[in-house]
Amino acid sequence: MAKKLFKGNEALGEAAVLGGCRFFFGYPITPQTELSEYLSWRLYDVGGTFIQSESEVSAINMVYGAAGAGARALTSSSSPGISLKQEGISYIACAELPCVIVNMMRSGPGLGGIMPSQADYSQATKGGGHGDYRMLVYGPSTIQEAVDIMYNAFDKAEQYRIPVMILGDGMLGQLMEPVEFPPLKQMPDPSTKEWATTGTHYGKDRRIVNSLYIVASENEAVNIKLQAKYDLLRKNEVMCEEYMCEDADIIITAYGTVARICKSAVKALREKGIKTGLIRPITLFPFPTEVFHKYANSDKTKKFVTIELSTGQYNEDVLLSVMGKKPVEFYCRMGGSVMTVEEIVNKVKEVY
Amino acid sequence: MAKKLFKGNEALGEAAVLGGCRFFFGYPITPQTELSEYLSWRLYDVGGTFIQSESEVSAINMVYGAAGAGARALTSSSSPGISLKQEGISYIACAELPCVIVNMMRSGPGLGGIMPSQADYSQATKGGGHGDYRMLVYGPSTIQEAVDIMYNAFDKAEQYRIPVMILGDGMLGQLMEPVEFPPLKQMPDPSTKEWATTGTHYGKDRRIVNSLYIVASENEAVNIKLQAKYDLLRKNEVMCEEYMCEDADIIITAYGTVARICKSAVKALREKGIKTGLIRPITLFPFPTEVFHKYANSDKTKKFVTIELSTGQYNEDVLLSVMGKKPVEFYCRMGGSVMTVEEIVNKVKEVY
Amino acid sequence: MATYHKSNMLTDTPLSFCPGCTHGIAHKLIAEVLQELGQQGNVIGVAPVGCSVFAYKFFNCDMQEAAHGRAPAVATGIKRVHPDKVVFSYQGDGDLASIGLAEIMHAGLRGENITVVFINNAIYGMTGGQMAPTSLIGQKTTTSPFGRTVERQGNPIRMCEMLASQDGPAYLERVMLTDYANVLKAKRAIKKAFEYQIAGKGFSMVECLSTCPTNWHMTPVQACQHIKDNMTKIYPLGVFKDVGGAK
Amino acid sequence: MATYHKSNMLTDTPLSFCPGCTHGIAHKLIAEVLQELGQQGNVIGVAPVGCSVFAYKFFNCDMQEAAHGRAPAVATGIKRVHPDKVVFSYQGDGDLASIGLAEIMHAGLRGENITVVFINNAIYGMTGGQMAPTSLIGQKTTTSPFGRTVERQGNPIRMCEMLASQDGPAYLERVMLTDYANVLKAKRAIKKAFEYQIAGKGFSMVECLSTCPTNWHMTPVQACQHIKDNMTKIYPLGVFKDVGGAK
Amino acid sequence: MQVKIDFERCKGCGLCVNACPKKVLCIGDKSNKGGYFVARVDKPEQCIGCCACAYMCPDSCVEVE
Amino acid sequence: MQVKIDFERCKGCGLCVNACPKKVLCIGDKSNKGGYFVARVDKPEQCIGCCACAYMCPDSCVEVE
Amino acid sequence: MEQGIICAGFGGQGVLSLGKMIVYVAMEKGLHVTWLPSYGPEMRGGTANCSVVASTEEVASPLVSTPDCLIAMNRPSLDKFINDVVSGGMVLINSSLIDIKVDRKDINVYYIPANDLALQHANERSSNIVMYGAYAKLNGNIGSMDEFEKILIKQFGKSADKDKIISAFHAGYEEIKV
Amino acid sequence: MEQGIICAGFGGQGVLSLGKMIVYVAMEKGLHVTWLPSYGPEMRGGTANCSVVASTEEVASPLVSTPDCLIAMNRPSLDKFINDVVSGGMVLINSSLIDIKVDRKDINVYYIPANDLALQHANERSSNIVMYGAYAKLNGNIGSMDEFEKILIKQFGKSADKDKIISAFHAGYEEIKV
Ligand SMILES: Cc1ncc(C[n+]2csc(CCOP(=O)(O)OP(=O)(O)O)c2C)c(N)n1
Ligand SMILES: Cc1ncc(C[n+]2csc(CCOP(=O)(O)OP(=O)(O)O)c2C)c(N)n1
Ligand code: SF4
Ligand code: SF4
Ligand code: SF4
Ligand code: SF4
Ligand code: SF4
Ligand code: SF4
Ligand SMILES: [Mg+2]
Ligand SMILES: [Mg+2]
Repeated sequence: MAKKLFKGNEALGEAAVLGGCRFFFGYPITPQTELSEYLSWRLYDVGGTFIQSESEVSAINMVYGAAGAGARALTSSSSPGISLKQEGISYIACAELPCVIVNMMRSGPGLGGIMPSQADYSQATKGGGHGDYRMLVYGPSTIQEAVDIMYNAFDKAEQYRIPVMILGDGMLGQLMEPVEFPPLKQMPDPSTKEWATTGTHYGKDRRIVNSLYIVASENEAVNIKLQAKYDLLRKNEVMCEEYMCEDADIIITAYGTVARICKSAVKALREKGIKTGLIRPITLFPFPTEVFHKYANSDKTKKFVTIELSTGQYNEDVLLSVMGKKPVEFYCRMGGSVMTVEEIVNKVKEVY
Repeated sequence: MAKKLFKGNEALGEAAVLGGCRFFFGYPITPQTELSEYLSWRLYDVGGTFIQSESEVSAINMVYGAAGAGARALTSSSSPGISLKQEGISYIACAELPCVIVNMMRSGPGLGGIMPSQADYSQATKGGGHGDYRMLVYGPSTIQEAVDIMYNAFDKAEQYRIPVMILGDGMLGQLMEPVEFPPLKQMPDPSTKEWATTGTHYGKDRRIVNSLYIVASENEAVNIKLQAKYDLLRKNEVMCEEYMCEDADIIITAYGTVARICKSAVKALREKGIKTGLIRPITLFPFPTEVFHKYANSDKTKKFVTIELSTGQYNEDVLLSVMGKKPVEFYCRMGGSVMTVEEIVNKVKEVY
Repeated sequence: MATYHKSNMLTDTPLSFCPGCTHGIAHKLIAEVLQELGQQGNVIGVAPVGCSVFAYKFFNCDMQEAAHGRAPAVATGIKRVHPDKVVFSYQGDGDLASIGLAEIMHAGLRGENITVVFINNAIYGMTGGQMAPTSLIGQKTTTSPFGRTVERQGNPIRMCEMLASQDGPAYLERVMLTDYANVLKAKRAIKKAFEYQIAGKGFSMVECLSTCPTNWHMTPVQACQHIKDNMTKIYPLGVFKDVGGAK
Repeated sequence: MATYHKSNMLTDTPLSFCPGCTHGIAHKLIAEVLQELGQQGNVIGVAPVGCSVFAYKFFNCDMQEAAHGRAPAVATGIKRVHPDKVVFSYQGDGDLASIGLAEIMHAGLRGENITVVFINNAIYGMTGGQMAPTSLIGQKTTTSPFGRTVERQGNPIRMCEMLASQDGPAYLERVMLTDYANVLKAKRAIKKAFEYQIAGKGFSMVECLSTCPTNWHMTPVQACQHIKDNMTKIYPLGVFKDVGGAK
Repeated sequence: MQVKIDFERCKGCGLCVNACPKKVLCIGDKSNKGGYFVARVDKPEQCIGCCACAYMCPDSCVEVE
Repeated sequence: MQVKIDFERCKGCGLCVNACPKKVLCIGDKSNKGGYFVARVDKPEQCIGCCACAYMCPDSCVEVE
Repeated sequence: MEQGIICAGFGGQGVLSLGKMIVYVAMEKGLHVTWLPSYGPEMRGGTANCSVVASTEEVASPLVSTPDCLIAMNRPSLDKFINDVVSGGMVLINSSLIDIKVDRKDINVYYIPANDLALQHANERSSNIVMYGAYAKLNGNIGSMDEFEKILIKQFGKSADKDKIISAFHAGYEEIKV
Repeated sequence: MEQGIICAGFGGQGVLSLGKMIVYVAMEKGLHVTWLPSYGPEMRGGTANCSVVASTEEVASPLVSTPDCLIAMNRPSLDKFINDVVSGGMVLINSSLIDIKVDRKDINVYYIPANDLALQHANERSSNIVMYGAYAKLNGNIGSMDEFEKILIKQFGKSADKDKIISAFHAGYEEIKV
């Protein structure tokens, strides 16, 4: 199939539709609005439903309702809007509903700015909402990768009955790149889901979507079940790109669009004779701890350098994976400022 | 002064008033409602204002307004309600407004239960809201300690212009213990704050409470400023109890009410001849990393054992502090179930 | 002479309400109406956070538990997936008129084809008797310990009136669950609301003035009388909107 | 013959609005009124999220920037701390009628003694032209690309009517910023709203029908005409509540 | 006409007693497992089968047949 | 009577032009730093000082004296 | 010395205030104390209970998982907690409502017809006071009879039923023959 | 080969579509491409710009911080980016609106009176097309004149002004004398 030039936000919208999504509930916010604008007509094409909800809080709860009813439902927002969804996400996680949430991060805190940021990393991977829950979190770095992830996101979400988050930033959302789209999938019939409230049940086999467990032992049992699911994700769903790491003295690590800049830096550094590699997690939860272990335990690797658009949120997971076995250097930009290739090259040269 | 038997929630309310708080905005939720019920009459006694807001979202934004106007404003909630406040907290942090937020954690995720939990640890310490911000987070373990912390919380909040969070759980909130109260402080006059919107300004020296920085370099500058403040907190505000650690082979670590149970376990274990100690962080951010360093580097300490009512949220900070220098064992209960002294004793015996 | 049996749209699980709480009456009216309309196996309900948080245990159909105040959003999500199913939400006054005000109003404005049963008991029952947006002037609650005043706590909210001020809702009625005659009226209103949904007429809501003997500190019988004597003055009964034959 | 000078309650910073956007007219009316009422050095304003997000740069007084939709809550917090100061919020239709609906309604119900200037331009200007809750039926926006229909996107929301359905608000008027005569009327309404606040009468709101030439894809002059021809049909001008002499 | 009250379900609230136009019912002196003093059919012969009691019972413990 | 337009502040929206009952104003052919073609006082002698232009200018760039 | 107590019964039987009164006695005595109720909707119509700890040292854990003393006011409460009582501990049973006997041999069980005695001396609602009296008799280390009575008077001094309540207390006290 | 381009000007001057057309040409050529606009309220009335990268390899960073080629349609844009252009890079300047000369000696600067040529051949709004023509002449490695023209026709084939637009393109193309 021929590649088409697509804006990230719109490509994600298209990929959602192709991946079987038929319901979108969302509220406008820069820099992700094009996603919903795109779906506002595209979903009608395929007989789907688009609702611009009155708020992000409402959107995530509409997703809860639709997902609980067995549909493939998507919502999308950017940082402040995602903060408002934290309660709802926690509910969805506990009720074990599959859905997909896009966060095109912008700089914060507060109203902040609209430029690229990665400062919602902890929120996404460690639970910005209350309670012990996780999402399956992806941090794609190209539009093609975002499309491929989105295309399969609902399958993953349904396989594990878990909310999936796709974590991008304004750069990914606004960027245009040529992209190839996979074929259209239909949304599975809700009635094939043995837990969904399809309204056809009465009496004993009726279905309940719930997160209330007033008896501590029952609530604990639910948590144990959730943790088992998260362990399964850790085992089966880790995705990570290792780029020129085998012979590298220094391994840069970054995710998302920042990792693209790092890739340029790796090339530039190798041209200068500094053997550099890149570890780029594609899943942020589950985190590719094993990959880091491998290089942390290798004699070749001298140092890691974390590069991120936040003040060490991502680096915490790097540190927890490297666990003191090798030094981990750190470089970040904040507030919507994005590092250049040169900055990264200089940082690596400095610590080399 | 004679000690009075006080319920944790009410003691916190009283301590807030004594500490100069004159504004409360909140929405009922178990298990913290007594705090607001108490203040609904107590604040009138001292000429203060109590508003039961229409929601938690509204409450945190009323706090934003009142704090920005120079007042000492408090809000209080429990897990799901705190999730709803994440956007507002991020705004407050960025606008550098002093205020105090109480979270009497309950078990989650979702609606969950109302029994004790510590599963909002990451949310509180690593930013459940968007962007790179922190709060000064306390995890008191007795009502007296909670009172003392609350009494000074507004001073700290104003000193650093930062939101302070007091993280407790239903056990702390519902518990009655004898407590001694310090004397009544008055709320400082808003006009003494050189940044507060008191409405008296016109023209050049007018004051703006804001978190919007559309130019990336300006937004980055704000973030750099915030990070410098957080470093200052790390330097000056760490509080931690070390209990029988000097000669301990095994150091248990826990915070809040759980640490009380651990203290009983330490006693029981020492009676059994197992030299055990306890590191109990009182500030959760800033985290007492140095204290852990000290024992992680000591030959005496063989092992750490983390005990928490969540699935390793607190343990991450322990691991980041111990950094692989000593093994860290882990034991948790979830979903409102609370470990007994015996469970902890057994866990320690098992790993000893 | 009539007969009366528990509706088969209620499960056998004993209700979790306090003795004499008319939440229970509202529950059974809904169940009876759904049974009479032959909707067994055709319904999805949404439970709120409030004393009726366990509604999913009691209604004999598919149920979803919503976050506090968000039942209309949850019901919207469900209804859009299953437009041919009967979808209802059951909400208290804190849930619907306080934290969830935006959700209910926008569901109404969208003319969302769902039925809402709104239990106005002028109090936060579940959390132990705090002021509700519907609490009466003068009412003492745990957060208006000196009695609600307009100056301090503002005015009671009137949801039927508020929704009636907008286009969207198809049917709005306020009833009370205080005595046999009024309970029968309430049942007719609830039935009409569901009938409108089934006919695709759009958003319908029945506001039920309901008791909270526990937090009003009254006997169940006194509590019913209190509604008649005092609550109806602020919350007059009646139909506030009825599109009738129109869609 | 009159003279006209820029109000000293506006700063010299050039406004950030598009050419011909009547947000600018609303800004200067507020500034002029506050100047005429001699309130320099006695005002705290609250800016919303929307095209007027930079309002804090333009009003020559203490200002707080609120989270999207929460300006009434922020203003409440401020007013309770400084009851003797004039506190106002300035909000768009997405901000006030969509995400912030609960906040504005409850501020109104509390009779919060603040003044709200509500800019109804039937669109989300700031984010690039998405549907607002106030968008007209038939209106094409980037999220109602085939034109808004009642079936798909629901009914336009009428805020003056909604607030007027409740006790609490002291003064509610809808005006339009389309021509000299109406701008003068708007100014009188805004003045009255602030006067009510100063007199302690409670909540006042002026809804201004305002243009968005950019996202309506019209010239500024066409946009003004569109308000007169079309918007006023759904949003009739007038006073919706006026407690007059009463407190 | 027969009125039956579910002994264990009843919470002794008295709404049925109050609703009955014929004073057929009363609150008894026996408490159930929940600790409630359960309503009792005192004068079955007076019952006219109007179902007021049943309709008013919040806990659906009254059956009329 | 004098009408003055702030050249750099003006955005050339034409609302003043439209508002003037005497057609005193027009959009000129000079653009300012912002790239806008600025309104211009075309027939100052016709001005009756009604201030309609000034009131309608969203950017407060018209002064009437 | 540290004693962990659980008072449990129906909501309305006054188990929470029973626990609180014991706390006050211990507090007056200079002991460290904590009082922790069960809370939340669980209380609605159902059962209520509280954990009380009285100790010569600072109280570490306020949660009583293995009580030294259980006061069970109704059957569900007895069933719920009886197996947790420590060996050698004591159990006070409201035999007016609980018609079974405990078959654990390693604990001391006392049967007090609290509702009957309450009705006899005061009113239905005073069954907790009877139990309070019984507890007082058994726990001289927490306080003397006078000290228990003092707290009672503090609580009910202004009540019209003051004398009846004190009489119920004594009835409970006397019911225990040691 | 990798070229990073920044197109910048007032909102309304069509700099975003200019960048997009260059991308299409490069794409047809089989190059890897990215296009990244400035976005958000910054665009309102103010300036707009986009980063374009065309490369024989996969594009790593789509953010052009040091452009190989700058197309400046107005003065603020020139001021903003001129110092970032790499040594040896090229700058295309709309001399109809920019009346200054660039004093950097290490770069190749071309002055194109884009507005004047646009008015002459088509209309005011076509100044970006003139610049597109000029860019085409200078960047044979991205595409031939025909390839650039093909994309133009794809975009405007259905426009009533099609011929005028093509003529504006050629005017820009011819304006560059190499
Ligand atoms: C986000 C959130 N806030 C607060 C609560 C606590 N809460 C539970 S129910 C309730 C109010 C219940 O009142 P109402 O809706 O009137 O129902 P009722 O109990 O009176 O039937 C509150 C505030 C919650 N569970 N979640
Ligand atoms: C929580 C949150 N959601 C969404 C946004 C994005 N946003 C900014 S302004 C706006 C709407 C603006 O529309 P309106 O209030 O009508 O103001 P206008 O721009 O039309 O004047 C939105 C959705 C945000 N900043 N924060
Ligand atoms: S608290 Fe009130 S509303 Fe809730 S169940 Fe009890 S009586 Fe009913
Ligand atoms: S986008 Fe619309 S509302 Fe916003 S400034 Fe421009 S014209 Fe005004
Ligand atoms: S059916 Fe009617 S008459 Fe018979 S007991 Fe019930 S209320 Fe009384
Ligand atoms: S109404 Fe029902 S619950 Fe109440 S007393 Fe009568 S039978 Fe019992
Ligand atoms: S003052 Fe009146 S007449 Fe003079 S230019 Fe302005 S609008 Fe025209
Ligand atoms: S109204 Fe103001 S901005 Fe518009 S053209 Fe006239 S002077 Fe310029
Ligand atoms: Mg209620
Ligand atoms: Mg708008």
